[in-house]
Amino acid sequence: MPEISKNPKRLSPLENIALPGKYGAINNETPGVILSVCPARSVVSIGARKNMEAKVSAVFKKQYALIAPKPGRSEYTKNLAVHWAGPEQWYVITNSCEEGTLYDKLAKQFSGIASIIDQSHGRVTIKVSGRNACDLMAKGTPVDLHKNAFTKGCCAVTEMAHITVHLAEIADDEFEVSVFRGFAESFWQWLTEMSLEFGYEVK
Amino acid sequence: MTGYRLASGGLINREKSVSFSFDNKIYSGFEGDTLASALLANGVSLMGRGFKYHRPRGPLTAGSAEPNALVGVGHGARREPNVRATTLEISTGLVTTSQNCWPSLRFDIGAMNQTVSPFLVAGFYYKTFMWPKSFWEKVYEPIIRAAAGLGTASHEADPDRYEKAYAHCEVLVIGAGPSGLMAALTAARAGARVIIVDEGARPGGSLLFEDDDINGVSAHDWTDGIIAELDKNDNVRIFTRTTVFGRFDGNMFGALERVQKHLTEPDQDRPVERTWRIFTKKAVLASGAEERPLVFGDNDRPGIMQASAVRHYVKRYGVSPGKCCVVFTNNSSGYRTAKCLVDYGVKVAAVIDSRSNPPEEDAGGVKVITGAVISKVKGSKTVSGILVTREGDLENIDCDFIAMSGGWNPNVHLACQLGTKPVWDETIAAFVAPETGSDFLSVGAVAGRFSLTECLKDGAEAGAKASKACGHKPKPIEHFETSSDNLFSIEPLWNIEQSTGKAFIDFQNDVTSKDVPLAAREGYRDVELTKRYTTLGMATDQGKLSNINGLAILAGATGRSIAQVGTTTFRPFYTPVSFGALAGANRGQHFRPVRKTPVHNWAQEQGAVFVENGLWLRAQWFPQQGDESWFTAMKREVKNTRENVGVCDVSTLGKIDLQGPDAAEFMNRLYCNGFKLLQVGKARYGLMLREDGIVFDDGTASRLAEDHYFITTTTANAGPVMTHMEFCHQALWPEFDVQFSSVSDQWAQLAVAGPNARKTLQKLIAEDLSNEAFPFMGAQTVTVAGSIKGRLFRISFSGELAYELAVPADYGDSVVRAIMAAGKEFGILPYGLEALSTMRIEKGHVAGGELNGTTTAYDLGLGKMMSTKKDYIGRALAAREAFHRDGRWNVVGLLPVDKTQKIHSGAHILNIETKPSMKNDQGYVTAVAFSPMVGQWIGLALINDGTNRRGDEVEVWDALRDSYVRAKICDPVFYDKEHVKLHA
Amino acid sequence: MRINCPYCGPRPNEEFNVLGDATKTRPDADKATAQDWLDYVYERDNPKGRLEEYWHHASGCRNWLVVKRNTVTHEVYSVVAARDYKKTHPEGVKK
Amino acid sequence: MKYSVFSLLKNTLSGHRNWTPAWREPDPKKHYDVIIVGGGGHGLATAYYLARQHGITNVAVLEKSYIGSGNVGRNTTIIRSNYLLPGNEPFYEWSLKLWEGLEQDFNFNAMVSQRGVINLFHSDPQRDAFARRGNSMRMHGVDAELLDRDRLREMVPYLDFDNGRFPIYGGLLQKRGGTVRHDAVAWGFARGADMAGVDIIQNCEVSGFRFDQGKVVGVETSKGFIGASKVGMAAAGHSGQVAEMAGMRLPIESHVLQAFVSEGLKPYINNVVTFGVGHFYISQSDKGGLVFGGDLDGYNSYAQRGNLPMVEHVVEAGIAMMPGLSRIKVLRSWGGVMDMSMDGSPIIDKTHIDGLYINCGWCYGGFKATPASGWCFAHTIANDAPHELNAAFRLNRFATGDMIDESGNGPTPNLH
Ligand SMILES: Cc1cc2nc3c(=O)[nH]c(=O)nc-3n(C[C@H](O)[C@H](O)[C@H](O)COP(=O)(O)OP(=O)(O)OC[C@H]3O[C@@H](n4cnc5c(N)ncnc54)[C@H](O)[C@@H]3O)c2cc1C
Ligand SMILES: NC(=O)c1ccc[n+]([C@@H]2O[C@H](COP(=O)([O-])OP(=O)(O)OC[C@H]3O[C@@H](n4cnc5c(N)ncnc54)[C@H](O)[C@@H]3O)[C@@H](O)[C@H]2O)c1
Ligand SMILES: Cc1cc2nc3c(=O)[nH]c(=O)nc-3n(C[C@H](O)[C@H](O)[C@H](O)COP(=O)(O)O)c2cc1C
Ligand SMILES: [Zn+2]
Repeated sequence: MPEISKNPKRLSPLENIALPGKYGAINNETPGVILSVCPARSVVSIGARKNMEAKVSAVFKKQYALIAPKPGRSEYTKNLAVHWAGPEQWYVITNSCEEGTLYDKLAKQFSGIASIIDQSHGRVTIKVSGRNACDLMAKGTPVDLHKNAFTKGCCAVTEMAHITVHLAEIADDEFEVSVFRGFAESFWQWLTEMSLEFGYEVK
Repeated sequence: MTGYRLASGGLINREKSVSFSFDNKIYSGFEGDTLASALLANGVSLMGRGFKYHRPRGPLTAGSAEPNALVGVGHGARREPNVRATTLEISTGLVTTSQNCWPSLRFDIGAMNQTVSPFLVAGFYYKTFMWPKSFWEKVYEPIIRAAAGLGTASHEADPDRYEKAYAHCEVLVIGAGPSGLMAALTAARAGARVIIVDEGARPGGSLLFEDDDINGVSAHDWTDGIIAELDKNDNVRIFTRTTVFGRFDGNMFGALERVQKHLTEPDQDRPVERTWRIFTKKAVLASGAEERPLVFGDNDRPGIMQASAVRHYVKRYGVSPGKCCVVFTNNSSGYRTAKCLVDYGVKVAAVIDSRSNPPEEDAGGVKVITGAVISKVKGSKTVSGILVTREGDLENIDCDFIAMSGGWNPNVHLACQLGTKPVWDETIAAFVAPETGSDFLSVGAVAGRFSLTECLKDGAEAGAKASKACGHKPKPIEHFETSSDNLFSIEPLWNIEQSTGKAFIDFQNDVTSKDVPLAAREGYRDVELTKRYTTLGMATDQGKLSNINGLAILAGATGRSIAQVGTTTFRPFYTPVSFGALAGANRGQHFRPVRKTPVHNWAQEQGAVFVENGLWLRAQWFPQQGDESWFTAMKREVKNTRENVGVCDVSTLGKIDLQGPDAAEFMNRLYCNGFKLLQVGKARYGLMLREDGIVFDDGTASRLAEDHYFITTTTANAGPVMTHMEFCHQALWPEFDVQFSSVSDQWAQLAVAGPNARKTLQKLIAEDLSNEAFPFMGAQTVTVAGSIKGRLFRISFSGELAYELAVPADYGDSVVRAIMAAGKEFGILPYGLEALSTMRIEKGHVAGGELNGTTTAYDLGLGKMMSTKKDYIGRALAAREAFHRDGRWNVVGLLPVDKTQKIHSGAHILNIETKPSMKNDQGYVTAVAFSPMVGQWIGLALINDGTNRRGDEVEVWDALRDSYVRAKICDPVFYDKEHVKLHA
Repeated sequence: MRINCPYCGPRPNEEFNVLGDATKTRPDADKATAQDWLDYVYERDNPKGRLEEYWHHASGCRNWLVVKRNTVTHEVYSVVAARDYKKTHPEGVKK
Repeated sequence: MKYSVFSLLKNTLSGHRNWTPAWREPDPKKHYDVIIVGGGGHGLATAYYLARQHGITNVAVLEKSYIGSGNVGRNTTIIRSNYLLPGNEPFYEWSLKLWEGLEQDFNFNAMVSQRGVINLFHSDPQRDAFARRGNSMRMHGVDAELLDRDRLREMVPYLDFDNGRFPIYGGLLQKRGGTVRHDAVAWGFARGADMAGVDIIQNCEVSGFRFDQGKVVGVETSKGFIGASKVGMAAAGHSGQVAEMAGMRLPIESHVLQAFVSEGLKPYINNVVTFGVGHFYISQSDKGGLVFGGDLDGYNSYAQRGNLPMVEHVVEAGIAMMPGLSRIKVLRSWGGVMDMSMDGSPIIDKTHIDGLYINCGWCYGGFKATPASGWCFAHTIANDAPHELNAAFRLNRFATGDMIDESGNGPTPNLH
């Protein structure tokens, strides 16, 4: 039997597209925006069964010592990010990408109280940081990103450049934007064009 | 050639000269000049030609409402028509040309129209050009079209970039004149998030051309001080060269920023223009007022302009439009111009005040003639003098330019765009901004407050009120003292009947003081009808200059007051906005995003030709060396799949993961056929209807566990099906305990089809794929290539022994390559949409062509799927009479009688020897293909009573492509009728 | 227009799709007459003024909302999730 | 006074002082044989044909505002008869035929301009759908041509054939399609009807109906009660409101559609071009403005204005189709309120009430229908029975399942 390999490599749709380097109006300054494609990770969506929110929250608390995020919020632990994704629905993300382990674990932990779906390959995440990160995001989303309105720990599902995105502010002026895999290249093109005036670096 | 540059003054950089061209002649101006100010400084006042009569025109204003001095800018793909010379900032290399004239601006043949101008009254074209009938399109209309219009636009793609962005604030201030600046400052000091926007290149509004002192400092210094303070405040954003063009629902404003419009060679890293969508809690409108022209004979001559525009040129640009001025006014503001000119050493021959007893005004020592009007203007391309009439006495006065003021029109547009009408204020003879609730405050001149002190106070109060409403604590409002606070007074003068020559109301659309009464006489008395009949106010200034004069004349002609006549409707755009800016980056290839499947790169390497499907790019065929066209490629791909094995990317199918205790019941409600009894590990073909009983979508759904289904939809309907399911769950049956998500992008899905499909896949998949272990319609989890967890479905669109293998998307590329490697010995080849489509037609499987949104399950031959045992979406209305009427169309096969003939989809069906007519129409061809297996063209068609007419011959009637083919109605399954291969 | 999504906060209308009258209830399959179905699927009050209608936050949380809105002024009075609306209006809105 | 070059000449000599009103402004009479509610294109055309075709001249058209204030005065002026379904095609073709002789008929130059209407397609399935439509037209004896890329390029070379997101495959051309000067249609019909004796009464809003023993006897209006033997409703956009006064509910929602005009330009585009995938259509007016439009805003509305997202959407589609538009400036946008019906097709029918007739549901395609709609509605009112041409436009078609759904989008009005 031909084996691809014991640890098959995941191929990002931005491979050979997001090429490291400095672009746009850099003018001897530091780039206004830094873009990097997050390495393959594990993403699992959790949807609480009917009337099971409390139980789901309890599992989050017990297993991960975090509160199930409220609408528009994210919670972070050392290894995990949990984003609100809809009513009684969350994305759980870890950087480890060992195939299926997160899914299997959650499926067990939430068995009978939530539906668990593996989305690890369905989304591509780009990290956006730098002093113009906010200005860049504001070219796409109608969400108010002002310090008083959207800060570290906030997240939103919204639209940029006709593409639905999940946007999370992971640190001050540092965002993660996730899009469905098939849109990744188009989104990247838009993002980089919008970054030109700030000067940007792809890392 | 009368205008000239003053020795000093102006907010221009005299150190930096800028050269530019107008009509191929090179001129020079200074940094800070507009095209109009620079041309005037060079003695050029003729800048355009009128629309209808081609009369010579010069600038009337110094701002964005300019109706006359419109020019073409640039060339080639960057050519831009109808640019206002009065706002166009010059930069080195700027190329401009005049418009609407031939052969040249000075000698324009079109000016002959003036000789027939008595015919060309409002609406003349509605009464003529009707005979002979055929002449309209062949003769009259082309002439009218060539004569009409203003500038010439490019057809080439624009090389420049445009962007859009969102902005948010608590207080949006529109206009950075004294009122707006105070509003912004007060709100900012209170701690509010403020955005202040001004269309000018620099903030200051009217303070840029007025002399007043504010609290003891000059207006310029005062403005600079405030800007500096606002600039320092992190909560404030100042946008200049930015016009708020529209107000929309939810206190949302559209604004156009001209990022690089003032540069001839834009930097490609930045957009030339950017559209802002500004969301605010409170808005303060401080848009000021536009000075009104006076309506007298030949008031359109180059050299006649708004009195405030004259001040503008003198003070802002250090340019005098001429050597000797006459001021013509009916209100106090004309005097300001006289005084200003005197201060700058420009001669003023007289102030002509139409008021008999005007209040005392400071005319700077110039002779004032009261109770007088201009009754004649001398000169045609320039002004050489005037005739003044006072109580029947005539007086000649020499002058080479005229500053006129008919009063002020507040720029109420944004206050009125949501439908509230402006309010007539008799004391200033103007419509002022109405109150439209606490979210939107109008201040300063736009609200009818014309004294500077009032404007400052008004702005400050609004800033305080708005910031307070947002939860901030504004400081008490300071006291203002200004050097000029004489009251504004006006005595309206709408039409100067004593004067000779055409008196223009709307300069750009060439509407005269005669046209409006004519419209009224002919019954077009409603202000909206007058507008439409005469085109008054429909030009690029949208009536900013002309409307009130027009309304007043209409009021006079119809015996109504101006307030009774009312205004026409205010609508976006405040000033015109380019297509480019409104589209932003969504242009060309980026009009809409592209979706690429996980195996796109692989397909590309195979040389695939892609086609658009929804937003996806899908491989259409895979040309190989020697292929002449898609046709040969398709035939090879079909044959190879039917004889050996093929692989096809079906990742674009919509995929939905459905779980929960009520999943089965939910499925049963969604689909017209049953899903409750489907065994775990099995797939089933399902049909969804709309609530009106028409077929919505089809696809397979598999039961992965008791409470877990995996649904696939057609590519086109992936979104709509998901939305529909969400609606059903949330709005119809929230009691169901189900959870579902789209997993379309999570899985790469590959169809492997053909007699060798099993052999190929078995090489990669650990689990037993024998017919016994994994029969037709099986669905199970498998391990691919030793390590990848995938899902395998034994389903077939091609009619072959076939599987669809889903693997996590990032592995799609490796897996398709592995499949190709595994299948090599069995002759595997990729196949594209063309082959897929041919094979589905050969098997009579319905698809997009038949699921056209008007067909029922019966029409498609799937009536038996409709369960009678349960409720489901669409059940009730599918029972309607017409759906079951005898003779209704249904899907059948079509086979040309002459095997060499081709048929087309979209052709209609006629019974043999009947005449083509809608009555005789029997249906149409929904899909065709050349079938390599049958060896001829085959088709599917929707034909009236088709199923009962198998064997009949019909005519496939395609007049559009001149093709008339006899064909036989047949069973829609053309190949492997017993479906033996499927179950192999 | 801005719709204050109960989950996502205020968002402009380009993120939504609209389906129309939300005051109707899908007829009971066992009891409904043909006319009930026609009413439900085809007939509309189409009020000039207050209207409750379904909006889908398609480019956001993907919730169906019931938006109470004025069809003349476009003023939005209230927004609730469809599933919550259903709880308070189990039989739809009687007119 | 008949309009002609000669009357224009004569009046020029007298300084245009002797023109008389294009239509009278009479006070309403006590009773009319027929009252038409709504002084839009359809209402005025109905009155015109009642008088001209059926000799019924004791007719009033009641308009709540000024005539032409509704959609007839705010549409993108496209006329064509490129319909697909048997219920529609003969009707729209008849309308086009009427347009072709209309100006001479009502003595008003409405600038009927058969510049050709091109529908672009961008894929094989779209071509097939247009071929089906074109063949329907040809079956009915109507001109239709399927243009391939090369022929299309000859006609409209400046479309984005190659670089666009949705490459252009070709187009369906109807040469006889084109544009008509919108306002002039209202004015021409008004003048024509007025000359035949019809009373056109502006600023007269109908607020109710009066019935006697199940039969209509007149209407309540802002100018008082006006008696009538028969009443026809032609209140496009407000049909639901007017029908409600008669206790009817309609398969209709009111939606706003925006339209746009650019600054004036020298001749830029010769034909009407419609860009299917992007929902965009454009032509140039005789005055030089590019007149264009797109999709509905999508929410129910009685406000004659829309919002910015749709403006952007329309303009994006415009540039995607014709990149040269980029530096042209948009002058004005406005909205119209339309009856969006449940299958995208209109209704011209009797109602369940004796003497009450209805004409509604024109969606955004009723301008081209104006003459035929008036013609058929007049016939229906005069004969108390529909004409063959509007036989399919019945109120009860939803009950029987005989929808006329050209787009196949089903009972979702904002998708038609
Ligand atoms: C932006 C836009 C673009 C369009 N483009 C096209 C196009 O290109 N081609 C095309 O064929 N069609 C187009 N249409 C559609 C077309 O304009 C309409 O279908 C058609 O005009 C409707 O018929 P009408 O002229 O009688 O309507 P209207 O002109 O709207 O007439 C209805 C009249 O009834 C009056 N009324 C309402 N209620 C009352 C009452 N209670 N009492 C008295 N009077 C009342 C109204 O004031 C109005 O004047 C477009 C529509 C819009 C809005
Ligand atoms: N005495 C008179 O005759 C007379 C009459 C009227 C006004 N005035 C004077 O004019 C001044 C009025 O002050 P103000 O602050 O109200 O108005 P302003 O005219 O000083 O400022 C208005 C500003 O708004 C900007 N603007 C207008 N519409 C805009 C839009 N849509 N987008 C962006 N910017 C826009 C203009 O470019 C301008 O800079 C006072 O000094 C007053 O005394 C005098
Ligand atoms: C075909 C057509 C061409 C138009 N051309 C212009 C124009 O050149 N200038 C203008 O200001 N408005 C133009 N309009 C828009 C009208 O001014 C007006 O906005 C529209 O008829 C709707 O009426 P309302 O804005 O009064 O509600 C045009 C409208 C139509 C239908
Ligand atoms: Zn939401």
